[in-house]
Amino acid sequence: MVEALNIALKQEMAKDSSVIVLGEDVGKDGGVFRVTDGLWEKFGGERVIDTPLAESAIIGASIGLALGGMKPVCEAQFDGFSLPMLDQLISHASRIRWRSRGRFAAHLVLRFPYGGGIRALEHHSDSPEAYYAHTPGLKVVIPSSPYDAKGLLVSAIRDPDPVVFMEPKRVYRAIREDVPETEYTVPIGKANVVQEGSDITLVSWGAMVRECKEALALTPYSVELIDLRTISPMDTKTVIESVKKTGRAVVVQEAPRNCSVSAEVAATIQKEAFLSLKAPVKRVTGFDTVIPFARMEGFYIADEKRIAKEIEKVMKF
Amino acid sequence: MVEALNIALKQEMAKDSSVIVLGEDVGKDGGVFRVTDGLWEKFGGERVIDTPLAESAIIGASIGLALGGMKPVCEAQFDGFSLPMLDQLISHASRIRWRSRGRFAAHLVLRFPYGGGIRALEHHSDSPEAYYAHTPGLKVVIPSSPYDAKGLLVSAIRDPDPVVFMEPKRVYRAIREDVPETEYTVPIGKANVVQEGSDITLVSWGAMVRECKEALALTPYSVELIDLRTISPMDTKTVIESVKKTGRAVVVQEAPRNCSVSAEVAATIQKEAFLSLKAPVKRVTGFDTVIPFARMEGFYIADEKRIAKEIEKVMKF
Amino acid sequence: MRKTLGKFSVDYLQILDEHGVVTGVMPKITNERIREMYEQMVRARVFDETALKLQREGRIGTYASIRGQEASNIGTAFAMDKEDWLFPSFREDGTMIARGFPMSALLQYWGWDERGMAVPQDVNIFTIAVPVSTQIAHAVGYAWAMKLQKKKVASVVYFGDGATSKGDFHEGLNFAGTFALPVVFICQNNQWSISMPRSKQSASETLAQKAIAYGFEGIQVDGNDIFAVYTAVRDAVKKAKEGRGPTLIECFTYRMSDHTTSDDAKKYRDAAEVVEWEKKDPITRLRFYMKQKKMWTETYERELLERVRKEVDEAVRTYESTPPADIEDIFRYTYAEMPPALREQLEYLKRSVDETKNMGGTNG
Amino acid sequence: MRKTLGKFSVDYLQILDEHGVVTGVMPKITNERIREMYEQMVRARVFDETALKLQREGRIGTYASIRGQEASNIGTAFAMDKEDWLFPSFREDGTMIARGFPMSALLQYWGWDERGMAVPQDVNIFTIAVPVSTQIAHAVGYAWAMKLQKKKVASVVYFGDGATSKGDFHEGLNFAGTFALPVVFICQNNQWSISMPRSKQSASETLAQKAIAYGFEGIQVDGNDIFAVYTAVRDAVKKAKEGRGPTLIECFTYRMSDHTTSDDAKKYRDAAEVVEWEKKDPITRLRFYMKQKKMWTETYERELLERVRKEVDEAVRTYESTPPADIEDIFRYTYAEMPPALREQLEYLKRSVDETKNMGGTNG
Ligand SMILES: Cc1ncc(C[n+]2csc(CCOP(=O)(O)OP(=O)(O)O)c2C)c(N)n1
Ligand SMILES: Cc1ncc(C[n+]2csc(CCOP(=O)(O)OP(=O)(O)O)c2C)c(N)n1
Ligand SMILES: [Mg+2]
Ligand SMILES: [Mg+2]
Repeated sequence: MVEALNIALKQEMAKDSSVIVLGEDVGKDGGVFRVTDGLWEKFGGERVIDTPLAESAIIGASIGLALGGMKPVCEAQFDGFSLPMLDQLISHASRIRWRSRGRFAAHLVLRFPYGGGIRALEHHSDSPEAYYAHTPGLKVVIPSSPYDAKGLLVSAIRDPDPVVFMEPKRVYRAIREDVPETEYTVPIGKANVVQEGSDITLVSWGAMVRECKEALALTPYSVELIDLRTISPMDTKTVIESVKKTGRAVVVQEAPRNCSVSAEVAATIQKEAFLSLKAPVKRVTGFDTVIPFARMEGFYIADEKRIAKEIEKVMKF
Repeated sequence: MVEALNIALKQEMAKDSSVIVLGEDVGKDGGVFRVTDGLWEKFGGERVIDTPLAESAIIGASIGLALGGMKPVCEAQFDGFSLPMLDQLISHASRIRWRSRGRFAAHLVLRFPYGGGIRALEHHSDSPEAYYAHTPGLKVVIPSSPYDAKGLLVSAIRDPDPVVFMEPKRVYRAIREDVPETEYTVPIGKANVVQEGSDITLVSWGAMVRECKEALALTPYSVELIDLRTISPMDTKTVIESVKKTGRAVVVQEAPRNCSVSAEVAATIQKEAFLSLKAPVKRVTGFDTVIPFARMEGFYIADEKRIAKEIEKVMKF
Repeated sequence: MRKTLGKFSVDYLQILDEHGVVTGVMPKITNERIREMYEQMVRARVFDETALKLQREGRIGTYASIRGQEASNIGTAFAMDKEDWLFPSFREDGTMIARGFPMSALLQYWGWDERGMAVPQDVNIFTIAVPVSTQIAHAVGYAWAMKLQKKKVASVVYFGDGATSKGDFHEGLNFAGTFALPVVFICQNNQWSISMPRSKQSASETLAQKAIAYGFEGIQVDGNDIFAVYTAVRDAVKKAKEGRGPTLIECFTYRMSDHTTSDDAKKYRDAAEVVEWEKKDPITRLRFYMKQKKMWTETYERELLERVRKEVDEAVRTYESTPPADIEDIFRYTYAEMPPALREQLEYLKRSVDETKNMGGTNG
Repeated sequence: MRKTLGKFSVDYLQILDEHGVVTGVMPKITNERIREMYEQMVRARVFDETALKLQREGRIGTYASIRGQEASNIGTAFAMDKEDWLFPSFREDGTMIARGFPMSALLQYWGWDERGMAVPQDVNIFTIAVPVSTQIAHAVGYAWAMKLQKKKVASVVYFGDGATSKGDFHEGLNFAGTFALPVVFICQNNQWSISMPRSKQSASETLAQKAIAYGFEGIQVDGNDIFAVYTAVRDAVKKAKEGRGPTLIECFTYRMSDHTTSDDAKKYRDAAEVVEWEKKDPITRLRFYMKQKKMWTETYERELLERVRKEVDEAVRTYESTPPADIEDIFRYTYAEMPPALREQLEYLKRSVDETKNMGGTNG
């Protein structure tokens, strides 16, 4: 996935000279995960910019850069370090179009690696998508595969609205697949039916899609697996139609549960597919605690077995 | 409610010398809504502290103050200005007990006025409770009446965990009721059944409880009205038991809908009271936009009529 | 071994003292231009007085008065070139008006109607920033874009004394210094941040010296002296466009009114202090000067006031005759294109307004 | 009128140069104490080398080496009194060990086990802060509490050169200055913030001069000279406790290793630079001094190394023989008392682990 993202950036930068990349260590170093590797050499220090260590200013300046006609793709180094950006994101990036009645807009992308599973330090394993998804005016996009990563990042860079692009670092290198060299986009706002099925709908996004796929092998049921791809604004239609067909749903996420994206999915399903539901929508989520360090992390992040088990329970409800 | 909060602060400060108040303009000025009025005169500048204009440092220093044995009650001047505090709240206040395996704790309260309906400027009318509720380790408390405000604030000040105490500014002065002079507490973590009923459960919190109460007069049904009081960790038991009895539920909030507290309530109800549900849980919420200025705000915040109408629709489902 | 690594200093500039006496080097501006400056200051004051009156009458909402800060407001406007961009906080109505922002739109903004912030296309002003200090990064980013595009355009950003305490101030100025960006930072030090006096905001003797932390120049100017403000900002704008980096300008001025119309300064501020500053009024001062130079007569003043009042009254009429927005306006600008979920919410709201219309109550 | 409002300067302190020659005023410390300093520096180095080795062998996780920064790490530890509090960032293992933090617990922390951060009751150290600069406000708040309680206790807080760019740095130092709090701010300027050289972090000539913005003293010291570090911190701690406010100390030092074990400095850093700094090694330098003073012999060194290695090996054994945590440990410290919702989640997890035990796969 790292490579796919890298190619997307390279292609968009080559195509559109207003696209610039900025963040901590994105230049010579190529980013701590090497997503921006080679960009500095190719496009120079004016378009691939190492900034001082100040996340709030990175996003704040990106807003100004966007006003000035650039298309900044800025990076937070890790999930936990996107939090100092929340004020500028919520107070400004998400609202500038609204506040100026369409006169100004924050055409920018904030990308960052998120989630656990890489045996990282504290504040390096969080899944904060709900904070962003709760914020009107932001788009929140999370790819689950290299193919999607490339196509969605291109769409994000071209999107006139501020896009929070979260990269599941656990599958940065774990999932390998051939990605077309040629330019393509994957549309923002559309969920992906990964596998069709008739017994139960399984909804997920990001790295957990991998665990969901693995769970398919552990369950005898015909599962329809939906990868949300865009967390907000959500493609509820695809989800609802699926559940209307299957009558059952499990939502899988890595993030803590309380007021999370899975809550929105469950609340929406029960509202819109009520009469089709044969069992309550089940949420398989992280717990409402800090995600533990690597030694205990495996208990926190649901694995394919836990997912398969929950599918079974919902089927047997 | 302003007076009730003021008395709570005075009583707790008189009782426990480690309780201090800090924030912007909380001293001589008594706070922009006068919640801390008279405290500076009574307890002096060492315990009622005007700080420089820096929200992140207010909460960050409060963490340090708590470590040093104080019980800081700090203030953000408005909802929108609690956002610069998110990083310190999420990265530290909420996690310090967890990270230090119980050695350290952030015994502090962050209080701020929130919500619309006072014809305020931009960033002065937001309802950001979901950001806080999604954060494990924080407690989120919202009173709806002067009586509760006093009792809950006292509980919050005594609570060893970090409490985000959000004050519905719309009813700061709008709701008047006699509040006992004597000391009392209202427990954190317990919802309040405002009115019992048998047809439908109406769940809300904060200022919207007033609109819900008003809606009761507009509807012929027997409504059980629940005021959550504590948003997180939520008293789901009271809600679930009620819905098991009534079979129907409407959740009312002022905040935008996506990934909000109402989503959590709806998701929980459908899961835990599935077999009792006669209709989908309905959410009556703010929209996924910025809350508009006063001229249009009345369309954004649900009024008693909209609530009554939705109750009717759920009853007729 | 103990040695001195670096030495720094911070200067103060005044050109016109409070008696209207020239104490420094006058900028090279024509009398015509001085008269325009005076006129804009008067316009700002009349607008301000009108806004305060409208607020008292419930015709607009909470308003932040600029009284006493007209020189800081207007000096900057004149020091900027047409192509430069202004990033205001919420106490620069004067600057905005002088730079072409319609007064009626400003009233609309303060009058509970977000449509007032639809900045006209030919006006290089960014939306008013209410969250203190947050606009600084925007100005920095804009300047950065200009630098990258090799355009000779400067960003000029306003903020208060209280704003210097926020992290956004620090991060923004550090970015500007590091990348040598064409930004002019204007701190209107009006001595108060709501109830906090300047002395309690920071232990630094001046706010201008904070620039030392970022490796560029800071200067304090008499913020009630429009010539000093003009000179400092003009120099800074020139320097910015010549690629010589940012400047921090502390305009030492005074907030004559309450913080906003929701505030009551009597609660925390000594009335005597206000009386002292009254003597330093920026408009009176320029009038003294113009009188000496025979550029001011009672007739001129009368005609000017009359003209400006008419304009302002006209703006009030325009504001008050603006038809209300439609419901869709709440949803319209959240995204470039309205996503299905939002469209549904809009349709729901329309339905709901309809359904509840005849139930009596507060809405619709 | 243009006049100078204020003049400022920033000093540099060195006592022991890179050849071990005393170039300044030695602090008043016994030879015994100097030997303890040396010992702690050696301990820090041995711990560091061991940690790097463990990381390479997959026995601990990502680790941030302190090599080259031992003087800055240890000088401070000796300059603090028992009752003072240390607020570390993530590159002060030496300081923490010298102040009594168990090495085995540190290894546990870097070894994917949060129980390592359960700071022992009698150790006045706050948890390691990974989000850069965030610990500054905590130190400030702690110092504030001490001041309010009229206790003579100082906070000493560490951060890097990169950290000075963050808003938290600014807000924290400004609070400390405004309230004249007993805090010592120690910036370990190791010239790099991952791949960003100091020169690109800020246009300010020194980091010490940033204190001018807050109205208190900043000083740069040779951070590889333990006597300079000790002297500056000692003075600052004394000043703090005497109620004379905070100090910013920039320890001019160097990160000899990669940023962390996840980093590869070769990608962005010239090897020649590292070679240059090698000559300024803080341990070698003190050894030169001690040799001159006849405080150091080969035998002493050998015995010392042997002893320290044994201790570190013992710590590794303790760490590696620690039994795993139970599942409840994930939930236990989220709140003082586990709320019902969390208890349900715990019960669910226990059940789930049970139910899936025999399904094969990665968990349990
Ligand atoms: C981040 C933030 N915190 C708090 C407020 C509330 N508030 C509005 S203006 C103000 C004081 C600002 O003082 P200063 O920067 O000196 O500007 P002035 O109002 O004097 O022009 C405060 C605290 C705000 N708007 N934004
Ligand atoms: C807020 C935040 N942003 C980014 C990071 C990732 N990160 C870890 S250390 C570091 C560089 C820190 O440099 P410096 O302050 O000089 O300390 P040093 O590592 O050199 O000791 C960065 C960017 C972080 N930990 N916290
Ligand atoms: Mg001010
Ligand atoms: Mg460094």
